Amino acid sequence: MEEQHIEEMKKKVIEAVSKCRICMSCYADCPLYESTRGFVTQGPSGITRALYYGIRWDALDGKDGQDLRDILYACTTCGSCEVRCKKSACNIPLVEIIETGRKLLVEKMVGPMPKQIKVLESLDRNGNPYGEPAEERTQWLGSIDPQDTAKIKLVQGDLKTETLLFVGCTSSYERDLVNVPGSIVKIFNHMGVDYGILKDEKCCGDPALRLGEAGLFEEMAEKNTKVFEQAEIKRIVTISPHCMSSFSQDYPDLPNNITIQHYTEFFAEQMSAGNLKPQKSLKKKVTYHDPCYLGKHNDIYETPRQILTWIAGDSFVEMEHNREQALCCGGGGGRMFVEIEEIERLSEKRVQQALDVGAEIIATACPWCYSQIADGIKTSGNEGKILVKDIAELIAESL
Amino acid sequence: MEVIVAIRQTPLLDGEIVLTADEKSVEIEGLKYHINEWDLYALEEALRLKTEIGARITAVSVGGKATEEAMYYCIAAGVDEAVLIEEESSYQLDSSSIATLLEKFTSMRVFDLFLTGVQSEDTGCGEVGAILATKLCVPQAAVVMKIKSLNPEESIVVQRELEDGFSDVQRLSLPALLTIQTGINQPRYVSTMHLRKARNKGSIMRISPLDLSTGTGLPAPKKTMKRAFLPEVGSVKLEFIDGVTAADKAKNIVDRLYGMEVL
Amino acid sequence: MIDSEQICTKIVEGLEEVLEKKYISINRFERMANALIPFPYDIEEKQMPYAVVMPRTADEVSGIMKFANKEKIPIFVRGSGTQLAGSSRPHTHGIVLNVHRLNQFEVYEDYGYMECGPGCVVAQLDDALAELGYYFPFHPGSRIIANMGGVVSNNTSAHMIDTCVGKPGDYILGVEAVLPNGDIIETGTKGFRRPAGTDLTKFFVGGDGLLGVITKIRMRLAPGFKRARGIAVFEDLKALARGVQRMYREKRPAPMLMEFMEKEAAKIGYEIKGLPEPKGSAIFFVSVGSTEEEASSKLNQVLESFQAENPVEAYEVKDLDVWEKLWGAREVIGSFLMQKSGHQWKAAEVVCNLKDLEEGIVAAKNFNADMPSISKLPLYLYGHIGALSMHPGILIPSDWNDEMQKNALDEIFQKEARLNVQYGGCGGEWGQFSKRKDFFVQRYGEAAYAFVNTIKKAADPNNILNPGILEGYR
Amino acid sequence: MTKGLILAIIEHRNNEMRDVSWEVIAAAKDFSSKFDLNMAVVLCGCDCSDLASQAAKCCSSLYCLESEQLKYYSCDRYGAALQGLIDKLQPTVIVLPHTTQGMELGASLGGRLDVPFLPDCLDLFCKNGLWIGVRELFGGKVRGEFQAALSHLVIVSIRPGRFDVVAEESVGNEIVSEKILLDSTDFLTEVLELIPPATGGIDITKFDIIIGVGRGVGDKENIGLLESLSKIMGGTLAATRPVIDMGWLPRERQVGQSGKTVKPKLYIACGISGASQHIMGMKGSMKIVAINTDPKAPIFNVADFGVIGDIFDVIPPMIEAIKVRQ
Repeated sequence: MEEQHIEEMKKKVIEAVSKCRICMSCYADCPLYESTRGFVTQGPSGITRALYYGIRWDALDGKDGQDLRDILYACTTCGSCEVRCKKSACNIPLVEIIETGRKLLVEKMVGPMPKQIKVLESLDRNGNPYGEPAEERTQWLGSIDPQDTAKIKLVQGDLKTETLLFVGCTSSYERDLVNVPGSIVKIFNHMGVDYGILKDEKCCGDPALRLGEAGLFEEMAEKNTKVFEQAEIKRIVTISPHCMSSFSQDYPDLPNNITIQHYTEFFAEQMSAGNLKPQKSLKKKVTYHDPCYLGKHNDIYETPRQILTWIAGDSFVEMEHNREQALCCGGGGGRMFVEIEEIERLSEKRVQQALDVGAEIIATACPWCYSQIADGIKTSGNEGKILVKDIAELIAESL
Repeated sequence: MEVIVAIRQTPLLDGEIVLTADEKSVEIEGLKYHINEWDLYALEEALRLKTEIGARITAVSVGGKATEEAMYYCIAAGVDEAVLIEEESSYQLDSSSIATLLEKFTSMRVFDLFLTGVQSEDTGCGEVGAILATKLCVPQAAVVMKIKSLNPEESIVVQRELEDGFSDVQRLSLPALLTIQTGINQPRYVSTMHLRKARNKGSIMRISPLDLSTGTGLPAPKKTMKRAFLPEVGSVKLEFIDGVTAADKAKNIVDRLYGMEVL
Repeated sequence: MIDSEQICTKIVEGLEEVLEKKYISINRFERMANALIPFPYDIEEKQMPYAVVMPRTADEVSGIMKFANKEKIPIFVRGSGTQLAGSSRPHTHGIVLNVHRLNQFEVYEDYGYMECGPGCVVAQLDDALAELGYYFPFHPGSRIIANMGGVVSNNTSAHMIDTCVGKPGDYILGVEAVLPNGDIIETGTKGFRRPAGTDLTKFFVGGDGLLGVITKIRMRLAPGFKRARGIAVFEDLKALARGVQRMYREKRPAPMLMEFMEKEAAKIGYEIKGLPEPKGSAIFFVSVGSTEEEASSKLNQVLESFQAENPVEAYEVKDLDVWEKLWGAREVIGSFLMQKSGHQWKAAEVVCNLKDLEEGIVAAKNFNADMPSISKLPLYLYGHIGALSMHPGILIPSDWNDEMQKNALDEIFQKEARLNVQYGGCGGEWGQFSKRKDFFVQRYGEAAYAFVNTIKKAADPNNILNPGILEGYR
Repeated sequence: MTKGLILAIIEHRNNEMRDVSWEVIAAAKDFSSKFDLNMAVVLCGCDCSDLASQAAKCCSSLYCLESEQLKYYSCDRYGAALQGLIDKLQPTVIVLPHTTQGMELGASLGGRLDVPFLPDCLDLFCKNGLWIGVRELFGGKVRGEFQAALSHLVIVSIRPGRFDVVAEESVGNEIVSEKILLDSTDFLTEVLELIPPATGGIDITKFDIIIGVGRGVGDKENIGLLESLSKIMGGTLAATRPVIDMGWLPRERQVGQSGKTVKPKLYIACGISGASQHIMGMKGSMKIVAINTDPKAPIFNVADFGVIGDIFDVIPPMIEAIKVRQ
């Protein structure tokens, strides 16, 4: 018998998976199944059943352990399978089972994928998954409009702020995304919001949890929670849906008087309250890609569309697969840090779906979706035909 | 089967290297430490033997208080016993002193296989394994990239990585010592929970160098660093390509190479 | 573990010239995953495949079959694995031939037909053809994932009422198939007039996967229908049955779809969809015609028959939202009950003749009454009553161990066989063999069963292709 | 006081003398004149008379220890054989190349004779009777002067590629070859086979232009960028050990101590910090361009041209510039 928490995880998986009726409906919506060779273990009930038998056969070590690891870590955790299973089958918590499997393999020292180990080490050492130095976290401020940076309150030590803009690692370090935090800062200043940015902001810890390193996530969550309490923060506005999802769903003891909002929620609120009015309307045809961690994981489908309708009116067009049916960009669940063979790249399929409705701009609201789609535009040779924009950029451009 | 693996903590290489005031050595205060990369592969190879043939693993290191962290890492990773030969000024010890301490320690126990990393990231001497094997009068093989076969209590067959793509295969009778090359395996990830459990419940066997009956305190070093200096960068023939932006520099270097008909 | 190491490597080496190595998997979990079927009791050791191969062309399938024949290694063909008579689970060690990559799809409007591979997904084809204004004859419950190879091999009607649109096989002009010995043949025609006399298509369409691997299906492009929708609620099941009998006896035009929900089932469905509680068992049906008017007039003729059995209510549903809710009610019962109870849904397929429908529907209602291990389990009755087909659905606890689950399944198939023999009907959705072989022998006799075995033996002397389906298994 | 002796141990493999042997003889010559020492060279092996005569052309006295047991190098056999000669000749300094063989042999001889060993030295000098070796620390970012403890004998291994190859001069070649028979009971190792490098795959040593890929490339996906640069230049890709260990490029493209040695017309080092093991394999290139963000990276010690910048910013415009010229 192994340690208690490992046995508990095993029991939880066996119980949850044995309720699955193997009706295979989840394969109809799984982006992994659609974009890879189409093996059965590249689809939801195949992955969860592989974990089930991995436990039943006690095959979590050695070669079998590595095969199971490769199966479990290919999933983008987008949640499309859960949407389908809830609607037409047994409502099995498939993503939760897969992530429990990852935690199990990490505790058995089989997970994560070799390439993802340096991500966890960097999270621990530098407070971001990219191996960038922690002290360069706010370097992006140097490359945006100086008038905007002047108004930013850099929160440090015992400085307080009611509203915190949580920038996130990708927006802080990814050079060709600098326009996203830049736009948000411009909008905040335009509205005269009193807000701050943490000088030594550290990753929210989401990648650690998605990769199954629950212990590291707990430590990171604890540290961040102390920082938020110390700065007496009442509202956290995040740029990435992953940070928002992590704070609101995974942080164990974040004080409940702190409101957690993705920036689209905050701006939509401000727009309907009249504090934020787009001046120039967007002429180009724009469509919207629902980030999985905004839509499927947190049911935020309409707010971003409200903003886009305010800005673009009826030149905002809907793709065939939207809201709960939106196709995943392939970046979630740790997939940004490891290369999974794609026969048809998800990001390219999504770009094609946008072109099919005549869109000239694909708007989204997640840095990972942004980079994946930007990549998809390049590799599918559609540069010049279509652009990817973050909703924040569109709002800023409309002021 | 008893396997001993020697571990050393080396400073993390990224960032600025600063010399001490007397320019006698490198300033190690404030540097972050981690387990020497080669030793991580040696540790993983030992743990592989544990899972595959149930070998009993002892991790041993010569170091000060900071090295406890490495010992807890080994315990978390799954070694059966973690031994720390406590010496606060271990950074001043040279390879032969460390080898002598390890020899005194190892001769007090029974072992079948002793694993070390080929060399350490900071000093890069690659001596400890060879000196130790010679003093213990056991066969040794350096730069091992594969354990081909193992007949416990009898012999081990290894493949060694040589220059220019050559390699050779040697059989060594046990007990034997191997120095392990990077890339032999894929070191595991040790989770925070395991580390936390190791720190709370794990126990490190501490030995003072004096108990190792080396007579008068620490063994005399065979070599000591008298002076450290930062090499002036660039060979005499180096010319930095100028240019404001990266694109300018790119264009200039291409022009130079075409100018010299190298392209 | 079986000492399959050498066999697996032999397979990989043997097939290296046949298809790309990356589509040959001997990964232990992938092999298990290709033995998954909707009866989730554990896979037995002997059912563990040696390897999984995913061919892309008929030639590759042929190469695989030839290799399998030479090495005497069984081949189990797999599409989505959702067939409800358990045909997709391998019965012994062997190679699983997964047709997922055989998914070419081309519409030749100038020829008036379309061609698709066995790996195409039913719903995707259905939607694509509907967009072009064509009718698609396959409408199984698992349409969003079911593969063409499976539905064609079973010739499954599911919701589609035979008396209106015939069997789906009627729309298939011909197929390309790989015989068990690896030969590739083509059957049928490119025209609309199908062969008189010997037409080998019938050996594969509804062939239960016994005589060959379908690698291409050619299907006629039939014009789409306009639809009219109706509902009728009857006090009790007998009245409902009499309504249907009257529809046929009074020579009314048969509807394309005619579903029913017994009161208990309907109550749940209506509740979930926020509809007022039904005052009895309900029938929803769709009549079709080339124009709205024609569809509506056909519908009303059927309603006239129903009126005669004084239903609680019977009317044409004009409001699409109400219809979506009514039709949706039927689809959510299964998932709602499973999620509430945490148990798993298993249904039988009881098919009656017209004369005894009144008695048959009651027998279906009390389906599990006299069956030892399932009599106390909750039962909900629904089905395609227009085709005289009824699904008594039972919730089997998922924490029952394998043996108890198998017993429950056995009893369901045994009772189903007994009723179908009694009323002379037969399953029209899930094929004739595997878990339902006993019915075939009881219904058609040993001679008929022997006859099928003779054909199988002739076509597949080494019994390489899908062994176990014809033999049937518990 | 008779003059001291410096004894050079040379290496051969697969019946060919290794380049480092000529370098170590050159170093020994240099040290013998600088520190007024006699010089001798020793070669161990079996039926290696032609190798001995080759070596004898460049040194005045050569010892050749021959025995079937010395056919292949193994630490205990070579150690035992050399110990006899060392006791006899009582050298002051033993010098050998810092190769996989040299580092093991030097350290074990040091352990066996309980004398200091200065591994991987860039230079050697003597200050009032104490030998001092200049060595690299922290991957070449720092250098240290290591003083050996006072001892009748010091063993030194020298960094390959550090000394130029000795020129041949027909010196009076006195070859002392001894057939020796070692007591095989104390041999606990046995060399089963020597495996030559895998044939097949690309032979990067044949290319005039080589693009070196280092850890700085960041991820396997980015190698495509360097691939297009090497294609447009008609060159090929090579890589440092970490890139090979991570499986981003096949083993046959590894340049360095445990990989291949290349001497192309042009070597462009992209994102390579310049670990000694890598520099050893490419420093012989005619022209070396190094692209790195860190101006202090050791790679610049061997480069002709240095471009300070991120390879993702420098290489695309380079490709454009070349396209324009073609």
